[in-house]
Amino acid sequence: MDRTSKVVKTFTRKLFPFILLYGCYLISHGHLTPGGGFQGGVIFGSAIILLGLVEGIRMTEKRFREDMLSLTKNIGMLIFMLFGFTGMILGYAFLSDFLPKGETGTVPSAGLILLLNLTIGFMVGTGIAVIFYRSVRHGSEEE
Amino acid sequence: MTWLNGLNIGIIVILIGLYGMLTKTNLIKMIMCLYVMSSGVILFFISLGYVSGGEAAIFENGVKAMVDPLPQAVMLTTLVIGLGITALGLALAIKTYEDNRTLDTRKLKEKEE
Amino acid sequence: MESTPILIITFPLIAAFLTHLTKYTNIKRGAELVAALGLIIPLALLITTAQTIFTGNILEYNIGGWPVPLGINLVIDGLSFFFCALVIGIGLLILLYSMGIYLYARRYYSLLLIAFSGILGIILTRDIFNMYVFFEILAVASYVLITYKRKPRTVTASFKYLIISESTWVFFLLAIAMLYGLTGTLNMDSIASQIGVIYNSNPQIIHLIIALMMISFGIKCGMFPLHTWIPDAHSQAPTPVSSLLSGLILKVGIYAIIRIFYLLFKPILLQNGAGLLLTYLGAITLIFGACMALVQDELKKLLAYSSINQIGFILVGVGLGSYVGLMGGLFHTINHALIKTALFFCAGIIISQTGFWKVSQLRGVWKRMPGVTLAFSALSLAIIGIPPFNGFFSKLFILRAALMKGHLILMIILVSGVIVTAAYYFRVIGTFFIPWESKQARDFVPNPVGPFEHVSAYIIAAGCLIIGIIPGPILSIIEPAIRSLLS
Amino acid sequence: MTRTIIILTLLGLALFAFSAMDFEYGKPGPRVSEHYIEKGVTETGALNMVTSIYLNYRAYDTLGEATVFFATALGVFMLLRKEKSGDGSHFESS
Repeated sequence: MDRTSKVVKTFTRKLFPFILLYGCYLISHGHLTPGGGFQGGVIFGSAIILLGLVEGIRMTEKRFREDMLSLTKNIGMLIFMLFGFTGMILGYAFLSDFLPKGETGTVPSAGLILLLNLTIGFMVGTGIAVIFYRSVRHGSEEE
Repeated sequence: MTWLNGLNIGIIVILIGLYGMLTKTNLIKMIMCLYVMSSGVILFFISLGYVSGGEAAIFENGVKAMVDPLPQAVMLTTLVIGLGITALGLALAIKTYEDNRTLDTRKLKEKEE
Repeated sequence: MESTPILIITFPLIAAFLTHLTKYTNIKRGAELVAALGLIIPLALLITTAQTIFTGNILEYNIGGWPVPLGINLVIDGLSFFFCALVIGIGLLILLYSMGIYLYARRYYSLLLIAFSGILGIILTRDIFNMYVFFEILAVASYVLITYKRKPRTVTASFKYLIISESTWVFFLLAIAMLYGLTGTLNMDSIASQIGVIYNSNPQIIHLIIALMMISFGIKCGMFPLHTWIPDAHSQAPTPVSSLLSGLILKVGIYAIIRIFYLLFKPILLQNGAGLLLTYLGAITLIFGACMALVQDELKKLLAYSSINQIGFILVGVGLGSYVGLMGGLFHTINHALIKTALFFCAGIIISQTGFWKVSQLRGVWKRMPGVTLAFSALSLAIIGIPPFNGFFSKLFILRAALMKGHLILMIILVSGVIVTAAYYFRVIGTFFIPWESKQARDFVPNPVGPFEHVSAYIIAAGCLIIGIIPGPILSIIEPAIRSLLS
Repeated sequence: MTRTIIILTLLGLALFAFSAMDFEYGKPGPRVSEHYIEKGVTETGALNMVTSIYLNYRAYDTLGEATVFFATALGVFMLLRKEKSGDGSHFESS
C-alpha cells in the first residue's frame, strides 16, 4: 500500500534535477555569491533524501548505491589532500592556491577555491545521504 | 535597550542549553540541549564580528563598510562539526533504545548495576 | 626538510583514507600494512628534525604560504617534538597489538589513524581554533572506536563520553571567541603578546577565560570533577582503544594544558598562582583516583581509575611550574603512557584468555600465563615507583619539586598517593599468584591470540626497566621541551 | 529543590560573565580581518570573503572539519548496521 500520492511522486521526480542544479549553482558560485561547498553539498544530500522519502529506499538504492556513496567520500578526501600536495610539488606551501586567478567576477576566478568547493560539496552530499540511508534502513526491518 | 545585543543573548542561550543539559534525563533531549548550547556559542562569536552599519562580507559595488568575515568562516566549521556530533549522538541514542528499550538515563543507570 | 610538520600530520590521514581502498586490492593484510606505513613515515620524518630541535631552534611551517596572523602555522619546538615522539611511539605499539588480534577490519584502522592524525594535529598547531578542530577529530574518532565491540554497554559509555565532552567543549569555543574579541587574532603567539596588556586593563575576563579553558582541558585529561566518563569508556572499549584512550588522549589533555598555560597565560600564571590551582586540582584528582581504584573490582575499571590517579601526579608536577616540577611531570607522562598502555595490553590478553574480567575471579592466572603475569607485575612495580623501574625517578622529581616549593600538605598527599597506588596494585598481583585456580566457565572458548600481542607488552616492560636503569637519553629529550617552556 | 540550586548557580555564572565582558557591540577593535577585507580580492580572487577565508587562508581548518564529517559518517555507518558477524563483534567477552 503506497501512501504517497501520484501527484507527489511525479512532482518530486520532475523537481529532482532542478534541486541538483540549484546545488551545483551554489557550489560553483561559492566564491562570488553567498554559498559554497557545504551549503551546496547539503542541498545535494537533501535532494537524495527527498527522492528516498518519496520513492522509497529500494528505488533510490538502485540509483545511488550506498557503497558507491561511501567510496565517493573516501575519494573526495583523497582528492582534497591531492590538491594540498600538488601545491607543495609546485613549490608553494601545502594547500596554497597554485592555479591562475581569472578576472574577478566570473566563475573560474578564484583558482583552487572552486575545485575545493566541488570536492567538499560531493563529500558532504554523499555523507548526508549515507547517514540518511543508515538511519532509515535501521528503522525499517525490510533489509 | 542597548543591552540586548547578540553577545549577551548568546551567553543566555548557552546557559539555557546548560540548564537543559543538567536537568533533562531523556537522551534525545540532551542532544537537543547540546545543539542549543553550540548555537549559543555561534551567535556569540558571529555577533563579535558585527560592525555597525556593515554589510555582508561580499564585494559588490556600493558596499561601504563590511562585517568581519573571520567569525563567519570559523563558525561554518563549528556548524558542520555540530551537525556531525548531533548525527553521531542520535545514532548512539537509537542504538541504546534498541538495546535497552528505554531512553531515560535513570532507568539506564539501574540497568547497569 | 622544512615541510616535515605538515607531512607528519597528513601521512596518517592519507593512510586512513587509503586503508578503505585496500578492499579493492588483493594484498593479503593490506589495511595493516598501509596503517603501519602511515605511522612509520612520520616517525622517520620526526627523527630527521631531531637535529634542529636539540640545538634549541624551532621548525615553523605556514600553511598556504600565508604569514603568521593570516593563515595557520605549525611549529615543532622542544615540547611538541617530545609529545610527537611519545605519541607516534605508543601509536606503533598499539598498531602492533591490534595486528595481533586478526579480527579488526579496515574501518578500525581507518578510524585509529584518523585519531592519530588528530593527536598529531593538536600537538603541532599554533592556532587555537585549529586545536579545537583537531580535538573534535580526536573526540569523534574515539567515540566511534569505543563502540567498536557493538556490546550494549559500549554504546551507553560512548554516549556519556560524547555528552560530557561536547558540553564542556562549548566553553572552550566560548573562550576562543572571547580571546578573538579581545585580541583580534586566533594565532597563539600573537595572542600571547597581547595578553599582558589586556590583563592589566581587565583582569576579570582573563580569569574567566582561564576558568573556561581549565574546564575544557580538565575533561580531556581526567581532572577530578570531570572524570566520570573515564571508567566506563575504558572498561567498555576494546583493549587497544582503551590503551589509546588512557595512554594518548589523556596525555594530549596534559599537552594542551601545558601549551595554553605556559604559552598564553605565562605572565599571569606565575603572578597570582593560577598554577597553584592546577596543583591542588591535581592533588584532589590524585587522592580521588587512588581511593576509587582501591574499591574497584573490574580489572579494566581499576586501571582506568589508576590512570586518573597518575594524571593527578602529572598535574601536580606541571602546576608547580618549577624546572624540577616540569621535568618530573613530563617524565611521568612518558612513563605513565608507556606503562598504562602495556598494562591494558596485558589486561586484554588475560581477559580474552580466561573470560573473567573481575579481579576476584582472576585467581591462579600465574599458572596459565606466566609470561603475561610477570609482565603485568613488573609494570605495576614500575607505575608504583619501585627504584629499578622508571616510575621511581619521575615521582622522585615531582616530590623534590614539591619539597623545594615548601608545600608540606602536598608532600603528604603525594606520599600517601604512592602508598595507595602500591596497595591496589599489590591486591591485583596477589590474586594472580594465588595457587588454586578459579573454576573455568564451561562454555568459554579462549580467543586466538596472535604472537604480536605478547611481544608489544614485553617490549614495553623491558623498555621500562631500561629507562629506569639509564634515564639519561629520555631526560635529554625532555631537556629542550622544558627549555622552550621556561625560556 | 536541585533545580533551584542549578538555576541559582547558572545566574551567578551569568552575572560573573556579564560583569567580566566589556566588548562594545558594533565597534570592534583592530582585527586581522581588516587585512582580509583590504587585500582579500587581490590575493585570493574571490568576491565572497567568507569562502576565501575558509578555503584559502584557513583551508587547513576545512580539511580537519571534512575529516570530522568523514569520521561521523563512518561512525553512523558502522553503528546502525544490522548485526553482521565478524568485524570484531565476538571477541573479548569483557
